[in-house]
Amino acid sequence: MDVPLSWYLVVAAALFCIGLAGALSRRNAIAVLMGVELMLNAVNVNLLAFWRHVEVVKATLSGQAFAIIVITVAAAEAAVGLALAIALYRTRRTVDVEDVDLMKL
Amino acid sequence: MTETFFNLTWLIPLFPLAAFAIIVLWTNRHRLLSTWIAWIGIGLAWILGWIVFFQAWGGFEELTPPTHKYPVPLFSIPTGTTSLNLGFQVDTLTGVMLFMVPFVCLMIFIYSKGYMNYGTKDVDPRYSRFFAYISLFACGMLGLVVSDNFLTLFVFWEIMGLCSYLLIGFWFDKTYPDPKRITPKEAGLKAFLTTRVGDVIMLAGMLLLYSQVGSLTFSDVFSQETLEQLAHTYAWGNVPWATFIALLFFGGAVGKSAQFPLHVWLPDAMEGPTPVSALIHAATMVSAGVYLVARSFPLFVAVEGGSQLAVVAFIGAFTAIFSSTIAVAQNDIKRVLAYSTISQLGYMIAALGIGAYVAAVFHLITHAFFKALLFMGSGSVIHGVEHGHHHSHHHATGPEGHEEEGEFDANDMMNMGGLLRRMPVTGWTFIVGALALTGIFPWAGFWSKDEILADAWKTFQEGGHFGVTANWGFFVWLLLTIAAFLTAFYTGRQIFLTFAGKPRTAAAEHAPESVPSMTWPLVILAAFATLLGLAGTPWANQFFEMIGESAVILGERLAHGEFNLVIALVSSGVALAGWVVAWLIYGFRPLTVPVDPLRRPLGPIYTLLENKYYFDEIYQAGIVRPAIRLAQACYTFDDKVVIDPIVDGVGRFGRWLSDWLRRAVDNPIVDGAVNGVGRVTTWFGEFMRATQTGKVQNYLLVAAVTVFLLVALYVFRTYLPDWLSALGLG
Amino acid sequence: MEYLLTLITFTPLLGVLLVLLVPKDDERTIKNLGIGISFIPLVLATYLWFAYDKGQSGFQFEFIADWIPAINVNYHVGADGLSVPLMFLTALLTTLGLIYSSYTIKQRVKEFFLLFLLLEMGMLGVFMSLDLVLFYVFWEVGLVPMYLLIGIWGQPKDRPQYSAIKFFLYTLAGSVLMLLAILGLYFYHGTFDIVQLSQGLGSEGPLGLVFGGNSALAIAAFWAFFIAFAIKVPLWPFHTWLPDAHTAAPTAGSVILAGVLLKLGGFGMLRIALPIFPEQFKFYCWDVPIIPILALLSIVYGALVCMAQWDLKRLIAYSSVSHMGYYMLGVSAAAAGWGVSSYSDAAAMASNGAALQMFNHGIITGGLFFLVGVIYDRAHSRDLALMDAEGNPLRDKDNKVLPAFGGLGKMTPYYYGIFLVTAFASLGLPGLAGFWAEFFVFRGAFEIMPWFAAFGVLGIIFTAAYILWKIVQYLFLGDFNLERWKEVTHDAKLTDLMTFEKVTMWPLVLLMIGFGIYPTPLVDFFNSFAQKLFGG
Amino acid sequence: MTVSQVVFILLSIAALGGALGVVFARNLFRAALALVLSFVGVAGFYVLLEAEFLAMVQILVYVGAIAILIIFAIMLSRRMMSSETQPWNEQWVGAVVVAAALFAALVFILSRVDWPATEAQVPADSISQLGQALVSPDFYVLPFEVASVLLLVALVGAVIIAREQ
Repeated sequence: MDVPLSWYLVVAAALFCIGLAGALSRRNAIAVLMGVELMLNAVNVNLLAFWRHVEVVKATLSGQAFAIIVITVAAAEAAVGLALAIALYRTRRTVDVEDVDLMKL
Repeated sequence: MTETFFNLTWLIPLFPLAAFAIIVLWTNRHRLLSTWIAWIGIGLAWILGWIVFFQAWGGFEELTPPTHKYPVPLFSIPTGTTSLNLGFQVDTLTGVMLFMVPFVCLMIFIYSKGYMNYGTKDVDPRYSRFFAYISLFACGMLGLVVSDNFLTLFVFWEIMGLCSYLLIGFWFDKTYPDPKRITPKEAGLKAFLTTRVGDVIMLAGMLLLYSQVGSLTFSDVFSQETLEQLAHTYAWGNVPWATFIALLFFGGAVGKSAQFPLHVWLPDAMEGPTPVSALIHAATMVSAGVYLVARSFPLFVAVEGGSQLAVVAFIGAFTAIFSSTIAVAQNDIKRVLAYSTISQLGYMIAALGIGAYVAAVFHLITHAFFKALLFMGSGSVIHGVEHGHHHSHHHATGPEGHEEEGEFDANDMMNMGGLLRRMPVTGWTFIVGALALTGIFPWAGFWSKDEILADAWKTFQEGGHFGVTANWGFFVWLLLTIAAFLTAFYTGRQIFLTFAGKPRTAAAEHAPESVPSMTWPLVILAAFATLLGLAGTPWANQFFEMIGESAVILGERLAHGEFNLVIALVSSGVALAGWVVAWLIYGFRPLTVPVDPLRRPLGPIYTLLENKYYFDEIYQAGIVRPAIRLAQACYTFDDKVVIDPIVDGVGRFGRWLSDWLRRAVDNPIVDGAVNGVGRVTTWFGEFMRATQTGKVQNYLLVAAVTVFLLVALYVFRTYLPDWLSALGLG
Repeated sequence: MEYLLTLITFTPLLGVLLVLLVPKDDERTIKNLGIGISFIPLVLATYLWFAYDKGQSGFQFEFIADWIPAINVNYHVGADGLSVPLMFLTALLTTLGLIYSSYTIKQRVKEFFLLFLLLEMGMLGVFMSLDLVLFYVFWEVGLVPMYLLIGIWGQPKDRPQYSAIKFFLYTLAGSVLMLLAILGLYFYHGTFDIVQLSQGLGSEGPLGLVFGGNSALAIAAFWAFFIAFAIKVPLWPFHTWLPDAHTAAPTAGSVILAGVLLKLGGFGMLRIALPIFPEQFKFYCWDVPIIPILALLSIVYGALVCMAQWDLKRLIAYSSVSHMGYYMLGVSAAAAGWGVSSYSDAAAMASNGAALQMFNHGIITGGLFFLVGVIYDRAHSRDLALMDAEGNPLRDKDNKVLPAFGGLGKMTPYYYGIFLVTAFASLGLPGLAGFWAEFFVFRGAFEIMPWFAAFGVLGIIFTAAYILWKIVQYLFLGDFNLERWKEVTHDAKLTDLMTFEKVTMWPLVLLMIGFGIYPTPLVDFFNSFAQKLFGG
Repeated sequence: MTVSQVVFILLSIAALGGALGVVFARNLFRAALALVLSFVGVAGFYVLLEAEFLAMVQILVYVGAIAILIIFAIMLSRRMMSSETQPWNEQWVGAVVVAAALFAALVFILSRVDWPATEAQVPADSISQLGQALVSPDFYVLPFEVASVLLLVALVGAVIIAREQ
């Protein structure tokens, strides 16, 4: 293989950390959600890179299958998250997560 | 003659049973319909019963074995590898019972319509139910006589007990102002429990018999081999099983036939409606005990000279005389008859005790007719007096109308007198019954009673059968003859107090004759009481011909006294003497005040007799109250003193232990540590509270930091040695 | 077919789940659903009754599947002549109880129906279990709902919490003993299978003697089982939880308690204690007759205590002690006759009688508790007499006890009639179901242990005394006194049986009369079971 | 430097650049567009890794569905797009520091491991194998089914949450 495994891992780590930074620092709920999507993508890159470089010898497909499951979860999460955001917006006219601290009584 | 109808015998008890079910479930509200259903039920039973009787009279020539005819199993119950077969049978004993029972029942059913005031404003509120109960009772009695085994016999026996309970307590809401007087509900209870004592003894005997023989069917139990075996195996010591079991069975008979010492329930059973007294407590149910002894007679005589016959003879003869003495001092017209019944049952039992099987059964049949007649006559009298009382009460203008309602006792003979003029049919039929009862020639009682006395005398003269010693014969003869005198005396007293002289109260003055549905049965029964004896005259003893056959198993040993003119004359003379004495005391100078002329001369003896030898009081103090006290003690033991307190104590100990553990171990040591942790936690929590902003990204940051720290920790753990060594510190 | 038993047992669980889904304010739906679901096991149990082949003595409808293979626990179920009638009884009483409760339970309806169905599952499960662990699990499953039924729906004045705790702890104490014995059996023989254990423990059996002939262990395990079951039966002196639990429980709870829960103990005796430990059981019934003595004490003492009761429900509770004493006497006689070929029929009859007593006591005493519920619902009082503050009856100037009711026979004839049938069935009147049980128990006992039987029959007299004297006379006989009724019940209305009460009682009454006249179908079941144990 | 490596570097720039755009764009709509860019870059990685099916799924689901969904959401709540307020919260410094530190630590670890390299070829029918594995009882049918249930629940949940009361 031309591209070594470590390259993928480094890029994935970078993607993950950027996503993390976004999720932690954006005020907008939808932006937070986008950060989370980035993190999930990083995970998928890892899964497939390991599949291609390690698992393919065994001729099984766990990495791919896992990735599909992760995509599914991501889709579900996005759907629910966006629904929450819209519901939030409708009731409170804001999507700023800073303003949402109902958990603190 | 074909025996087709024998196969239908089992239907006989089902007709009244069906009547019972129909009345209880559907026609309870409709009085006339209920009456007719009950009549049809018993009527069909009567027709079929008489057909079977006449067929049985015709004989069973072609059937073997000769004693227990036509046993037909109806169903069986599995018992391990074997099974218990239950069915019905017909033999001549069954036959004669089927002659008597449904017919007397029918008469009483018809009588009941009038007695329960059908069609008047006084009609009993539970009228239909009364007919249901007596139908069920008829089912019980008929089932009893067609049973081919002791188990169904016992089942029907107990069903009769139930009916007796229900019917004695029929007016269960009745109360009396005198707290000492027994109420119907108490009388019912007393009857059921007293007979239950006998029943349990009988049940024990039956179970022992079953254990020994492996069957309860008569034909199995009374086979020659079985009887031999029972006579020669021993329950313990030298008591053979046959003797022991026979005595236990006799216990049942004592309870049901109200023999001493379980006689106390029968007089109080007179609290029930009079047709009930006639039906259950004179004609049929009480004779079931005698029937039981007659039925299991082979068992009683299986052991030659055993003590069982002596016990039977003694109890019977003693009861006969014992209860007739009590009857002398009773004022309640029905109670006199009740004691008379006990006494007559004693005759039958005593006859069985000396082996006079045929005479006992014959007396059972004749007695049923004339005692039913007497009871129904007394019912008619009471009914009349009650109506007279109401009449005089409502229309009276004079001071005699001011008797307290409820205080007046229509059963009391002291309140009667001169009723023959007011109620001629009742009066004359009653007198016919009385003549039959006292054994005056040629009424039925003469023939049957005379046969018993003759058999007893013959036993004395020639030695008894079945090992009965001659002296027992004399003992029985003597006691029964004295009892015959007393019978005539108290019966005469009853007649004179009730029917002779002048009315002693306004009620008796206005007593009307009863309605035809009540008087016609009286007339019919009077005819039977007159003529039935002719079936068993010494010259043409049809009865012996028939019954004797049913006891062929007893072989040549069956006692049959020939007619003994001397004995007949003696007993007739004694009976006439009784009548004469009664006339002298009560008839010659009719009473004007309600005080018995014998009270003063007899003094304490009269009081003793009036109080029935204080048996009720003795049982109350000796058995009932100790039982209740024992029950109370057991409950106290259970709930207050021992068992439950122990349980609670264990529980309390558990709680105390846990409490102690809490105080001594938990609080200072474990709890101390826990509290310490708790305080630290509180402090830490106060601190951490500041971090709880409620903003999700803050939490997320903490999580990210944590992840970083974990990764860093891994890095340091893995590579710190390398770094140190690289720095030259390793 | 092999799933039939599983289906019967777990249908109530389905009912529990469905009831859970219904909002709790929708009481009508909950009631209909609960009753409707409870009909399914009833119909299936009736089918089982007719589908069961009484000619065979082995287990039928048997089903076995792995459950916890690591320790050899199996889901092993099966029905034989002993369990089929009891399963029917359970299903019947549950349905009747639910019908009755749907009219009388006013608060927390959802929880009540839910717990009741759960209870049914536990009881049915015990009867079908052929594996000790399964048996134990179902045994305990029944415990909690009953505890809650007593505790929550009990009448405040009857100390429901105390009674419930007492019931729970008492039974649990027995259960712990049983669990230890079950583990002991497992560690020694390596199996929890009741069939294997009970077949194998004769000297020729594949498993050899129980505990390999170690008598100390065997005796300890036997007593552990025996006490666990004796508490449930209940046998004197382990009975004092019963009156309290019965008194406090709601009507349907009392019915199930008397009708089925007591039978669990009795069932255990015949399913486990006797077949697995026959030698030990026989030893304590014959050589050292402790068990028959306890049975006699239960009979006579229970009946005597009844006579001293003034609380109707408590009285009937104690009558259960007495009646189950007959059961125990039958089992002791059967155990004493075990292994003696000349007693094989007598032992079978005693065992038949004991099993009949279980079934009959279920329908009769169950019926009596329904009937007590009827009067309690109207009068809100169960005292037979007017009571003073210390709980002693008041007496009038003639020293006669003042009855609190009386005369109901006149006012409520329908109720009186039904009650009378049930009461006479209870006192063992021939022609009604109760008689046959007593007859066969005493038949077996008179052959095997005549002296015990002779003392036992005394109980019959006392039974008649307390039922007729205490119950029937104080409730129904005498004149109706309207003033006193108003005083006792605070102006409650007196009505005769209502339709739902008739619907509840008639099946039981029909069974009492039917099996009283023709007991053979029922005895056939028990006899097929007895043949297996005692058959020659 | 092979062609693949060059392509990889270009894709990395696209993916990471897009990611940075997501984090740092003031305008939310632009952030969403940057997210699309990043997703496409990741899909390119999949092609490089010879997981063509996953690449297609990535494009379809992420770009075609999720990104579009996000854009819809942004447009539904129009005020979100206005950027008069600060788009980052007050802990953004901490967030960046933690992210950077985590990245450093991860890279450090990655650098210390001798990663395996394989010359094995991806089987030609890997897509059909994947399809069979997903529905085979021996492999992933249970997770597959659970995932579908999850999707259903999410669908229902999203509808209920977002619905007008």
